[in-house]
Amino acid sequence: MAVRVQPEPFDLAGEVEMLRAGRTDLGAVVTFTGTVRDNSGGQRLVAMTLEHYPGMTEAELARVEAEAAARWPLAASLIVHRMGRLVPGDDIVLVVTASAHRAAAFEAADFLMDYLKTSAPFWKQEELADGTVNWVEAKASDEDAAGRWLGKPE
Amino acid sequence: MAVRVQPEPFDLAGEVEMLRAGRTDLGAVVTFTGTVRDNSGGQRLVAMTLEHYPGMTEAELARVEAEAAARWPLAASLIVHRMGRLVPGDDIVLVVTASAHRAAAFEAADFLMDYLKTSAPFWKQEELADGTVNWVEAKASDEDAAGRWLGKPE
Amino acid sequence: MTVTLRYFAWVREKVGRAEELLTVPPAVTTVEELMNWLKTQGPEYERAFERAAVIRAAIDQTHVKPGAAIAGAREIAFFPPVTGG
Amino acid sequence: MTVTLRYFAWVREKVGRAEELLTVPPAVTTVEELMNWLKTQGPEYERAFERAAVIRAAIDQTHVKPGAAIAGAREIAFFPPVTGG
Repeated sequence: MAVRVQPEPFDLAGEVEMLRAGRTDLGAVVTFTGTVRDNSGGQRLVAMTLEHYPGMTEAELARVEAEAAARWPLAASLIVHRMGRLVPGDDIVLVVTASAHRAAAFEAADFLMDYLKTSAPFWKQEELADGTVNWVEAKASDEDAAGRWLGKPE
Repeated sequence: MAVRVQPEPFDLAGEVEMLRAGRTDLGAVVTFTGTVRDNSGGQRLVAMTLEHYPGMTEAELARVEAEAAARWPLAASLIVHRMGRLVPGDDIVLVVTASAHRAAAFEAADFLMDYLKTSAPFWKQEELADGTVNWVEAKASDEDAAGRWLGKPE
Repeated sequence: MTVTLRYFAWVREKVGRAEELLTVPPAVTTVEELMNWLKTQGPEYERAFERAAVIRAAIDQTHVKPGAAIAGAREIAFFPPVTGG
Repeated sequence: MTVTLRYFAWVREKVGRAEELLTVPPAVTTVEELMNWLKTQGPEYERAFERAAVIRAAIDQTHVKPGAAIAGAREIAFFPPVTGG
Protein backbone atom coordinates (compact mmCIF):
# COMPACT_ATOMS: atom_id res chain seq x y z
CA MET A 1 0.00 0.00 0.00
CA ALA A 2 1.61 3.27 -1.06
CA VAL A 3 0.68 6.73 -2.34
CA ARG A 4 2.87 9.30 -4.06
CA VAL A 5 2.46 12.79 -5.52
CA GLN A 6 5.17 13.89 -7.95
CA PRO A 7 5.84 16.16 -10.92
CA GLU A 8 7.89 13.45 -12.68
CA PRO A 9 6.38 10.90 -15.06
CA PHE A 10 5.82 7.45 -13.61
CA ASP A 11 6.89 4.14 -15.09
CA LEU A 12 3.93 1.75 -15.37
CA ALA A 13 6.03 -1.38 -15.80
CA GLY A 14 8.48 -0.46 -13.04
CA GLU A 15 5.69 0.28 -10.57
CA VAL A 16 3.88 -2.98 -11.35
CA GLU A 17 7.12 -4.97 -11.13
CA MET A 18 7.97 -3.50 -7.74
CA LEU A 19 4.49 -4.28 -6.47
CA ARG A 20 4.65 -7.88 -7.74
CA ALA A 21 8.30 -8.56 -6.87
CA GLY A 22 8.79 -12.00 -5.34
CA ARG A 23 5.06 -12.59 -4.88
CA THR A 24 3.28 -15.69 -6.13
CA ASP A 25 0.02 -15.16 -4.22
CA LEU A 26 -1.41 -12.62 -6.66
CA GLY A 27 -3.89 -13.81 -9.26
CA ALA A 28 -4.96 -10.46 -10.66
CA VAL A 29 -3.30 -7.09 -11.21
CA VAL A 30 -5.35 -4.17 -12.49
CA THR A 31 -3.85 -0.84 -13.52
CA PHE A 32 -5.63 2.38 -14.38
CA THR A 33 -3.73 5.16 -16.11
CA GLY A 34 -5.41 8.53 -16.52
CA THR A 35 -3.91 10.68 -19.27
CA VAL A 36 -4.26 14.23 -20.60
CA ARG A 37 -6.57 14.40 -23.62
CA ASP A 38 -6.08 16.90 -26.43
CA ASN A 39 -9.70 17.97 -26.27
CA SER A 40 -11.82 19.78 -23.71
CA GLY A 41 -15.44 20.30 -24.57
CA GLY A 42 -14.68 20.52 -28.28
CA GLN A 43 -11.76 22.95 -27.81
CA ARG A 44 -8.17 21.89 -28.45
CA LEU A 45 -6.27 21.63 -25.18
CA VAL A 46 -2.66 22.85 -25.12
CA ALA A 47 -1.72 22.07 -21.53
CA MET A 48 -3.11 21.28 -18.12
CA THR A 49 -1.64 22.38 -14.79
CA LEU A 50 -2.38 20.44 -11.64
CA GLU A 51 -2.33 22.29 -8.34
CA HIS A 52 -2.68 20.33 -5.11
CA TYR A 53 -2.68 20.73 -1.33
CA PRO A 54 0.60 19.22 -0.15
CA GLY A 55 0.15 17.11 2.94
CA MET A 56 -3.63 16.85 2.67
CA THR A 57 -3.32 15.14 -0.73
CA GLU A 58 -1.12 12.37 0.63
CA ALA A 59 -3.40 12.01 3.69
CA GLU A 60 -6.55 11.75 1.54
CA LEU A 61 -5.00 9.27 -0.88
CA ALA A 62 -3.79 7.12 2.02
CA ARG A 63 -7.28 7.26 3.61
CA VAL A 64 -8.93 6.26 0.32
CA GLU A 65 -6.45 3.42 -0.11
CA ALA A 66 -7.06 2.19 3.45
CA GLU A 67 -10.80 2.24 2.78
CA ALA A 68 -10.32 0.09 -0.35
CA ALA A 69 -8.11 -2.32 1.60
CA ALA A 70 -10.85 -2.65 4.23
CA ARG A 71 -13.52 -3.39 1.62
CA TRP A 72 -11.67 -5.82 -0.64
CA PRO A 73 -9.07 -8.55 -0.05
CA LEU A 74 -6.25 -6.55 -1.64
CA ALA A 75 -2.75 -7.96 -1.56
CA ALA A 76 -1.22 -4.65 -2.66
CA SER A 77 -2.15 -1.28 -4.08
CA LEU A 78 -0.51 1.88 -5.29
CA ILE A 79 -1.64 5.40 -6.19
CA VAL A 80 0.70 7.82 -7.99
CA HIS A 81 -0.66 11.26 -8.91
CA ARG A 82 1.29 13.84 -10.87
CA MET A 83 1.23 17.60 -10.28
CA GLY A 84 2.45 20.59 -12.29
CA ARG A 85 2.17 21.31 -16.01
CA LEU A 86 1.25 18.44 -18.35
CA VAL A 87 0.57 18.26 -22.09
CA PRO A 88 -1.77 16.00 -24.11
CA GLY A 89 -0.62 12.39 -24.00
CA ASP A 90 1.06 12.82 -20.61
CA ASP A 91 0.07 10.58 -17.74
CA ILE A 92 -1.85 12.15 -14.82
CA VAL A 93 -2.58 9.34 -12.43
CA LEU A 94 -1.78 5.68 -11.89
CA VAL A 95 -3.75 3.27 -9.74
CA VAL A 96 -2.59 -0.34 -9.33
CA THR A 97 -4.46 -3.00 -7.38
CA ALA A 98 -3.44 -6.62 -6.85
CA SER A 99 -5.47 -9.42 -5.33
CA ALA A 100 -5.83 -13.17 -5.41
CA HIS A 101 -9.16 -12.55 -7.14
CA ARG A 102 -10.06 -10.67 -10.28
CA ALA A 103 -13.30 -9.05 -9.06
CA ALA A 104 -11.56 -7.54 -6.03
CA ALA A 105 -8.77 -6.07 -8.15
CA PHE A 106 -11.22 -4.56 -10.67
CA GLU A 107 -13.66 -3.16 -8.13
CA ALA A 108 -10.97 -1.72 -5.88
CA ALA A 109 -9.26 0.07 -8.78
CA ASP A 110 -12.59 1.52 -9.93
CA PHE A 111 -13.39 2.57 -6.34
CA LEU A 112 -9.97 4.19 -5.86
CA MET A 113 -10.39 6.27 -9.01
CA ASP A 114 -13.91 7.39 -8.05
CA TYR A 115 -12.87 8.48 -4.57
CA LEU A 116 -9.62 9.99 -5.69
CA LYS A 117 -11.61 12.18 -8.13
CA THR A 118 -13.99 13.42 -5.44
CA SER A 119 -11.78 13.63 -2.36
CA ALA A 120 -8.12 14.17 -3.25
CA PRO A 121 -7.38 17.94 -3.21
CA PHE A 122 -6.23 18.46 -6.80
CA TRP A 123 -7.38 21.20 -9.16
CA LYS A 124 -6.86 21.27 -12.91
CA GLN A 125 -6.32 24.43 -14.88
CA GLU A 126 -6.61 24.16 -18.67
CA GLU A 127 -4.88 26.17 -21.37
CA LEU A 128 -6.90 26.01 -24.58
CA ALA A 129 -5.75 26.67 -28.15
CA ASP A 130 -7.63 30.00 -28.29
CA GLY A 131 -5.58 31.31 -25.36
CA THR A 132 -8.27 30.78 -22.73
CA VAL A 133 -7.06 29.61 -19.34
CA ASN A 134 -9.66 28.21 -16.97
CA TRP A 135 -10.17 26.04 -13.94
CA VAL A 136 -11.87 22.76 -14.75
CA GLU A 137 -15.32 22.49 -13.16
CA ALA A 138 -16.06 19.42 -11.04
CA LYS A 139 -18.35 16.97 -12.80
CA ALA A 140 -21.61 15.86 -11.22
CA SER A 141 -20.95 12.48 -12.88
CA ASP A 142 -17.86 12.01 -10.70
CA GLU A 143 -19.92 12.58 -7.55
CA ASP A 144 -22.51 10.14 -8.88
CA ALA A 145 -19.85 7.54 -9.65
CA ALA A 146 -18.40 7.83 -6.15
CA GLY A 147 -21.93 7.54 -4.72
CA ARG A 148 -22.17 4.02 -6.18
CA TRP A 149 -20.01 2.71 -3.36
CA LEU A 150 -21.95 4.24 -0.45
CA GLY A 151 -23.31 1.60 1.87
CA LYS A 152 -22.25 -1.15 -0.47
CA PRO A 153 -22.07 -4.36 1.56
CA GLU A 154 -18.73 -6.09 1.24
CA MET B 1 -8.00 -3.99 -31.61
CA ALA B 2 -5.81 -7.08 -31.53
CA VAL B 3 -5.69 -10.58 -30.05
CA ARG B 4 -2.72 -12.90 -29.67
CA VAL B 5 -2.05 -16.37 -28.27
CA GLN B 6 1.58 -17.15 -27.47
CA PRO B 7 3.80 -19.29 -25.25
CA GLU B 8 6.19 -16.35 -24.64
CA PRO B 9 5.81 -13.90 -21.77
CA PHE B 10 4.31 -10.54 -22.70
CA ASP B 11 5.67 -7.11 -21.85
CA LEU B 12 3.01 -5.01 -20.13
CA ALA B 13 4.76 -1.67 -20.68
CA GLY B 14 5.64 -2.44 -24.30
CA GLU B 15 2.09 -3.49 -25.13
CA VAL B 16 0.59 -0.38 -23.50
CA GLU B 17 3.13 1.88 -25.20
CA MET B 18 2.36 0.41 -28.63
CA LEU B 19 -1.36 0.86 -28.04
CA ARG B 20 -0.91 4.49 -26.93
CA ALA B 21 1.78 5.47 -29.44
CA GLY B 22 1.15 8.91 -30.91
CA ARG B 23 -2.37 9.16 -29.48
CA THR B 24 -3.59 12.11 -27.46
CA ASP B 25 -7.30 11.24 -27.56
CA LEU B 26 -7.15 8.62 -24.80
CA GLY B 27 -8.12 9.66 -21.29
CA ALA B 28 -8.09 6.26 -19.64
CA VAL B 29 -6.08 3.06 -20.05
CA VAL B 30 -6.99 -0.02 -18.00
CA THR B 31 -4.88 -3.17 -17.91
CA PHE B 32 -5.72 -6.51 -16.36
CA THR B 33 -2.97 -9.07 -15.84
CA GLY B 34 -3.94 -12.56 -14.73
CA THR B 35 -1.12 -14.52 -13.10
CA VAL B 36 -0.44 -18.05 -11.85
CA ARG B 37 -0.99 -18.33 -8.10
CA ASP B 38 1.05 -20.69 -5.92
CA ASN B 39 -2.09 -22.08 -4.33
CA SER B 40 -5.00 -24.15 -5.56
CA GLY B 41 -7.71 -24.95 -3.05
CA GLY B 42 -5.21 -25.02 -0.19
CA GLN B 43 -2.69 -27.17 -2.08
CA ARG B 44 0.64 -25.80 -3.24
CA LEU B 45 0.68 -25.45 -7.02
CA VAL B 46 3.90 -26.35 -8.84
CA ALA B 47 2.92 -25.57 -12.43
CA MET B 48 -0.03 -25.01 -14.72
CA THR B 49 -0.27 -26.07 -18.36
CA LEU B 50 -2.62 -24.26 -20.70
CA GLU B 51 -4.01 -26.17 -23.65
CA HIS B 52 -6.05 -24.34 -26.27
CA TYR B 53 -7.86 -24.84 -29.56
CA PRO B 54 -5.72 -23.06 -32.17
CA GLY B 55 -7.81 -21.08 -34.60
CA MET B 56 -10.96 -21.16 -32.53
CA THR B 57 -9.21 -19.34 -29.68
CA GLU B 58 -8.21 -16.42 -31.87
CA ALA B 59 -11.69 -16.35 -33.44
CA GLU B 60 -13.40 -16.30 -30.02
CA LEU B 61 -11.11 -13.64 -28.61
CA ALA B 62 -11.66 -11.46 -31.68
CA ARG B 63 -15.44 -11.96 -31.39
CA VAL B 64 -15.39 -11.01 -27.69
CA GLU B 65 -13.27 -7.96 -28.45
CA ALA B 66 -15.62 -6.86 -31.24
CA GLU B 67 -18.54 -7.25 -28.84
CA ALA B 68 -16.82 -4.99 -26.30
CA ALA B 69 -16.04 -2.43 -29.01
CA ALA B 70 -19.73 -2.40 -29.98
CA ARG B 71 -20.85 -1.86 -26.38
CA TRP B 72 -18.36 0.79 -25.25
CA PRO B 73 -16.64 3.72 -26.97
CA LEU B 74 -13.24 2.02 -27.00
CA ALA B 75 -10.36 3.74 -28.72
CA ALA B 76 -8.20 0.61 -28.58
CA SER B 77 -8.00 -2.79 -26.98
CA LEU B 78 -5.72 -5.79 -26.78
CA ILE B 79 -5.94 -9.36 -25.52
CA VAL B 80 -2.83 -11.52 -25.13
CA HIS B 81 -3.25 -15.04 -23.75
CA ARG B 82 -0.39 -17.39 -23.03
CA MET B 83 -0.39 -21.16 -23.59
CA GLY B 84 1.92 -23.96 -22.50
CA ARG B 85 3.53 -24.62 -19.12
CA LEU B 86 3.63 -21.79 -16.57
CA VAL B 87 4.82 -21.57 -12.97
CA PRO B 88 3.58 -19.48 -10.02
CA GLY B 89 4.19 -15.79 -10.59
CA ASP B 90 4.05 -16.15 -14.39
CA ASP B 91 1.58 -14.07 -16.37
CA ILE B 92 -1.33 -15.89 -18.03
CA VAL B 93 -3.40 -13.22 -19.70
CA LEU B 94 -3.28 -9.51 -20.48
CA VAL B 95 -6.26 -7.33 -21.35
CA VAL B 96 -5.77 -3.66 -22.20
CA THR B 97 -8.58 -1.21 -22.93
CA ALA B 98 -8.27 2.47 -23.80
CA SER B 99 -11.02 5.04 -24.06
CA ALA B 100 -11.64 8.75 -23.73
CA HIS B 101 -13.64 7.87 -20.62
CA ARG B 102 -12.73 5.98 -17.49
CA ALA B 103 -15.99 4.08 -17.01
CA ALA B 104 -15.82 2.65 -20.55
CA ALA B 105 -12.22 1.48 -20.08
CA PHE B 106 -12.99 -0.19 -16.72
CA GLU B 107 -16.23 -1.84 -17.79
CA ALA B 108 -14.85 -3.09 -21.10
CA ALA B 109 -11.79 -4.66 -19.42
CA ASP B 110 -14.01 -6.37 -16.84
CA PHE B 111 -16.35 -7.58 -19.62
CA LEU B 112 -13.46 -8.90 -21.75
CA MET B 113 -12.11 -10.92 -18.82
CA ASP B 114 -15.54 -12.37 -17.98
CA TYR B 115 -16.22 -13.45 -21.53
CA LEU B 116 -12.72 -14.64 -22.17
CA LYS B 117 -13.07 -16.93 -19.13
CA THR B 118 -16.35 -18.44 -20.33
CA SER B 119 -15.90 -18.54 -24.12
CA ALA B 120 -12.24 -18.73 -25.12
CA PRO B 121 -11.28 -22.42 -25.60
CA PHE B 122 -8.49 -22.75 -23.03
CA TRP B 123 -8.10 -25.51 -20.46
CA LYS B 124 -5.83 -25.43 -17.44
CA GLN B 125 -4.11 -28.48 -16.06
CA GLU B 126 -2.55 -28.15 -12.60
CA GLU B 127 0.45 -29.93 -11.12
CA LEU B 128 0.23 -29.88 -7.33
CA ALA B 129 3.03 -30.34 -4.79
CA ASP B 130 1.76 -33.80 -3.82
CA GLY B 131 2.23 -35.02 -7.40
CA THR B 132 -1.43 -34.78 -8.39
CA VAL B 133 -2.13 -33.61 -11.91
CA ASN B 134 -5.67 -32.49 -12.67
CA TRP B 135 -7.76 -30.45 -15.02
CA VAL B 136 -9.16 -27.32 -13.43
CA GLU B 137 -12.96 -27.41 -13.15
CA ALA B 138 -14.89 -24.46 -14.57
CA LYS B 139 -16.26 -22.19 -11.86
CA ALA B 140 -19.97 -21.41 -11.65
CA SER B 141 -18.89 -17.94 -10.44
CA ASP B 142 -17.30 -17.27 -13.83
CA GLU B 143 -20.56 -18.09 -15.59
CA ASP B 144 -22.40 -15.85 -13.13
CA ALA B 145 -19.94 -13.02 -13.70
CA ALA B 146 -20.34 -13.28 -17.47
CA GLY B 147 -24.12 -13.34 -16.99
CA ARG B 148 -23.95 -9.81 -15.52
CA TRP B 149 -23.55 -8.40 -19.03
CA LEU B 150 -26.51 -10.15 -20.65
CA GLY B 151 -29.00 -7.71 -22.06
CA LYS B 152 -27.20 -4.79 -20.46
CA PRO B 153 -28.29 -1.66 -22.32
CA GLU B 154 -25.35 0.43 -23.53
CA MET C 1 -20.91 -37.81 -43.74
CA THR C 2 -17.18 -37.64 -43.07
CA VAL C 3 -15.99 -35.11 -40.55
CA THR C 4 -12.90 -34.23 -38.56
CA LEU C 5 -13.41 -34.71 -34.84
CA ARG C 6 -11.17 -32.90 -32.36
CA TYR C 7 -10.88 -33.50 -28.64
CA PHE C 8 -9.39 -31.28 -25.95
CA ALA C 9 -8.28 -31.54 -22.31
CA TRP C 10 -9.68 -34.61 -20.48
CA VAL C 11 -11.91 -35.56 -23.43
CA ARG C 12 -8.73 -35.84 -25.52
CA GLU C 13 -6.97 -37.83 -22.79
CA LYS C 14 -9.88 -40.28 -22.48
CA VAL C 15 -10.41 -40.76 -26.20
CA GLY C 16 -6.66 -41.22 -26.51
CA ARG C 17 -6.17 -38.96 -29.52
CA ALA C 18 -6.47 -35.28 -30.37
CA GLU C 19 -8.01 -35.58 -33.81
CA GLU C 20 -9.50 -38.10 -36.23
CA LEU C 21 -11.50 -38.34 -39.43
CA LEU C 22 -14.73 -40.30 -38.91
CA THR C 23 -17.63 -41.33 -41.11
CA VAL C 24 -20.87 -40.69 -39.27
CA PRO C 25 -24.04 -42.61 -40.21
CA PRO C 26 -26.85 -40.49 -41.77
CA ALA C 27 -29.17 -41.15 -38.80
CA VAL C 28 -26.86 -39.05 -36.62
CA THR C 29 -27.96 -35.44 -37.22
CA THR C 30 -27.20 -33.42 -34.06
CA VAL C 31 -24.25 -32.91 -31.71
CA GLU C 32 -26.07 -34.81 -28.96
CA GLU C 33 -26.79 -37.73 -31.28
CA LEU C 34 -23.15 -37.71 -32.34
CA MET C 35 -22.02 -38.01 -28.70
CA ASN C 36 -24.46 -40.88 -28.12
CA TRP C 37 -23.28 -42.64 -31.27
CA LEU C 38 -19.61 -42.15 -30.34
CA LYS C 39 -20.27 -43.84 -26.97
CA THR C 40 -21.11 -47.03 -28.90
CA GLN C 41 -17.83 -46.94 -30.85
CA GLY C 42 -15.56 -48.41 -28.18
CA PRO C 43 -14.65 -48.28 -24.47
CA GLU C 44 -12.45 -45.17 -24.86
CA TYR C 45 -15.43 -43.20 -26.27
CA GLU C 46 -17.71 -44.68 -23.65
CA ARG C 47 -15.40 -43.36 -20.93
CA ALA C 48 -14.83 -40.01 -22.61
CA PHE C 49 -18.52 -39.30 -23.13
CA GLU C 50 -19.74 -40.83 -19.86
CA ARG C 51 -20.44 -37.36 -18.48
CA ALA C 52 -21.87 -36.13 -21.78
CA ALA C 53 -23.92 -33.42 -20.02
CA VAL C 54 -20.78 -31.49 -19.05
CA ILE C 55 -19.08 -31.79 -22.44
CA ARG C 56 -19.20 -28.74 -24.69
CA ALA C 57 -19.02 -28.76 -28.48
CA ALA C 58 -17.98 -26.50 -31.31
CA ILE C 59 -18.80 -26.85 -35.00
CA ASP C 60 -16.24 -25.29 -37.32
CA GLN C 61 -14.72 -23.45 -34.36
CA THR C 62 -17.95 -21.92 -33.09
CA HIS C 63 -19.60 -22.92 -29.79
CA VAL C 64 -22.86 -24.85 -30.34
CA LYS C 65 -25.60 -26.36 -28.16
CA PRO C 66 -26.26 -30.14 -28.00
CA GLY C 67 -29.24 -29.76 -30.32
CA ALA C 68 -27.21 -28.15 -33.11
CA ALA C 69 -27.37 -29.85 -36.54
CA ILE C 70 -24.08 -31.29 -37.74
CA ALA C 71 -24.98 -31.26 -41.45
CA GLY C 72 -22.25 -29.57 -43.48
CA ALA C 73 -19.75 -29.47 -40.59
CA ARG C 74 -16.09 -29.83 -41.54
CA GLU C 75 -14.76 -29.99 -37.98
CA ILE C 76 -16.54 -30.85 -34.74
CA ALA C 77 -14.76 -30.43 -31.41
CA PHE C 78 -15.60 -31.83 -27.96
CA PHE C 79 -14.14 -30.44 -24.76
CA PRO C 80 -14.84 -29.73 -21.05
CA PRO C 81 -16.10 -26.30 -19.99
CA VAL C 82 -13.32 -23.80 -20.71
CA THR C 83 -11.02 -22.57 -17.91
CA GLY C 84 -8.85 -19.89 -19.48
CA GLY C 85 -8.18 -16.34 -18.33
CA MET D 1 -8.24 32.82 17.73
CA THR D 2 -5.31 32.95 15.34
CA VAL D 3 -5.30 30.47 12.47
CA THR D 4 -3.49 29.84 9.20
CA LEU D 5 -5.80 30.18 6.21
CA ARG D 6 -4.90 28.53 2.92
CA TYR D 7 -6.51 29.09 -0.45
CA PHE D 8 -6.32 26.95 -3.58
CA ALA D 9 -7.15 27.25 -7.30
CA TRP D 10 -9.51 30.14 -8.13
CA VAL D 11 -10.11 30.94 -4.46
CA ARG D 12 -6.36 31.56 -4.16
CA GLU D 13 -6.33 33.64 -7.34
CA LYS D 14 -9.22 35.81 -6.17
CA VAL D 15 -7.91 36.32 -2.64
CA GLY D 16 -4.53 37.12 -4.18
CA ARG D 17 -2.46 35.00 -1.84
CA ALA D 18 -1.98 31.28 -1.04
CA GLU D 19 -1.69 31.52 2.73
CA GLU D 20 -2.01 33.96 5.62
CA LEU D 21 -2.21 34.07 9.39
CA LEU D 22 -5.44 35.74 10.56
CA THR D 23 -6.99 36.52 13.93
CA VAL D 24 -10.63 35.56 13.88
CA PRO D 25 -13.11 37.22 16.31
CA PRO D 26 -14.61 34.90 18.97
CA ALA D 27 -18.13 35.27 17.53
CA VAL D 28 -17.01 33.34 14.43
CA THR D 29 -17.35 29.67 15.39
CA THR D 30 -18.06 27.67 12.19
CA VAL D 31 -16.58 27.37 8.71
CA GLU D 32 -19.67 29.04 7.25
CA GLU D 33 -19.43 31.95 9.70
CA LEU D 34 -15.75 32.26 8.86
CA MET D 35 -16.56 32.60 5.14
CA ASN D 36 -19.21 35.23 5.90
CA TRP D 37 -16.81 37.15 8.12
CA LEU D 38 -14.02 36.96 5.51
CA LYS D 39 -16.40 38.52 2.94
CA THR D 40 -16.48 41.68 5.10
CA GLN D 41 -12.67 41.93 5.22
CA GLY D 42 -12.10 43.52 1.81
CA PRO D 43 -13.10 43.40 -1.87
CA GLU D 44 -10.72 40.51 -2.68
CA TYR D 45 -12.45 38.30 -0.06
CA GLU D 46 -15.85 39.53 -1.22
CA ARG D 47 -15.02 38.37 -4.74
CA ALA D 48 -13.41 35.11 -3.64
CA PHE D 49 -16.34 34.07 -1.41
CA GLU D 50 -19.11 35.42 -3.64
CA ARG D 51 -20.10 31.86 -4.61
CA ALA D 52 -19.62 30.58 -1.04
CA ALA D 53 -22.01 27.68 -1.65
CA VAL D 54 -19.61 26.00 -4.09
CA ILE D 55 -16.50 26.53 -1.93
CA ARG D 56 -15.25 23.53 0.01
CA ALA D 57 -13.25 23.63 3.24
CA ALA D 58 -10.76 21.52 5.14
CA ILE D 59 -9.71 21.88 8.79
CA ASP D 60 -6.22 20.62 9.55
CA GLN D 61 -6.19 18.85 6.15
CA THR D 62 -9.48 16.99 6.57
CA HIS D 63 -12.61 17.76 4.52
CA VAL D 64 -15.35 19.42 6.64
CA LYS D 65 -18.91 20.65 6.10
CA PRO D 66 -19.89 24.35 6.39
CA GLY D 67 -21.33 23.75 9.85
CA ALA D 68 -18.05 22.38 11.26
CA ALA D 69 -16.68 24.14 14.37
CA ILE D 70 -13.35 25.91 13.86
CA ALA D 71 -12.32 25.89 17.53
CA GLY D 72 -8.82 24.49 17.92
CA ALA D 73 -8.04 24.55 14.20
CA ARG D 74 -4.43 25.25 13.25
CA GLU D 75 -5.02 25.43 9.51
CA ILE D 76 -8.23 26.07 7.57
CA ALA D 77 -8.27 25.75 3.78
CA PHE D 78 -10.78 26.98 1.21
CA PHE D 79 -10.96 25.67 -2.33
CA PRO D 80 -13.31 24.84 -5.24
CA PRO D 81 -14.63 21.27 -5.65
CA VAL D 82 -11.65 19.04 -6.44
CA THR D 83 -10.92 17.96 -10.04
CA GLY D 84 -8.01 15.51 -9.80
CA GLY D 85 -7.71 12.02 -11.20
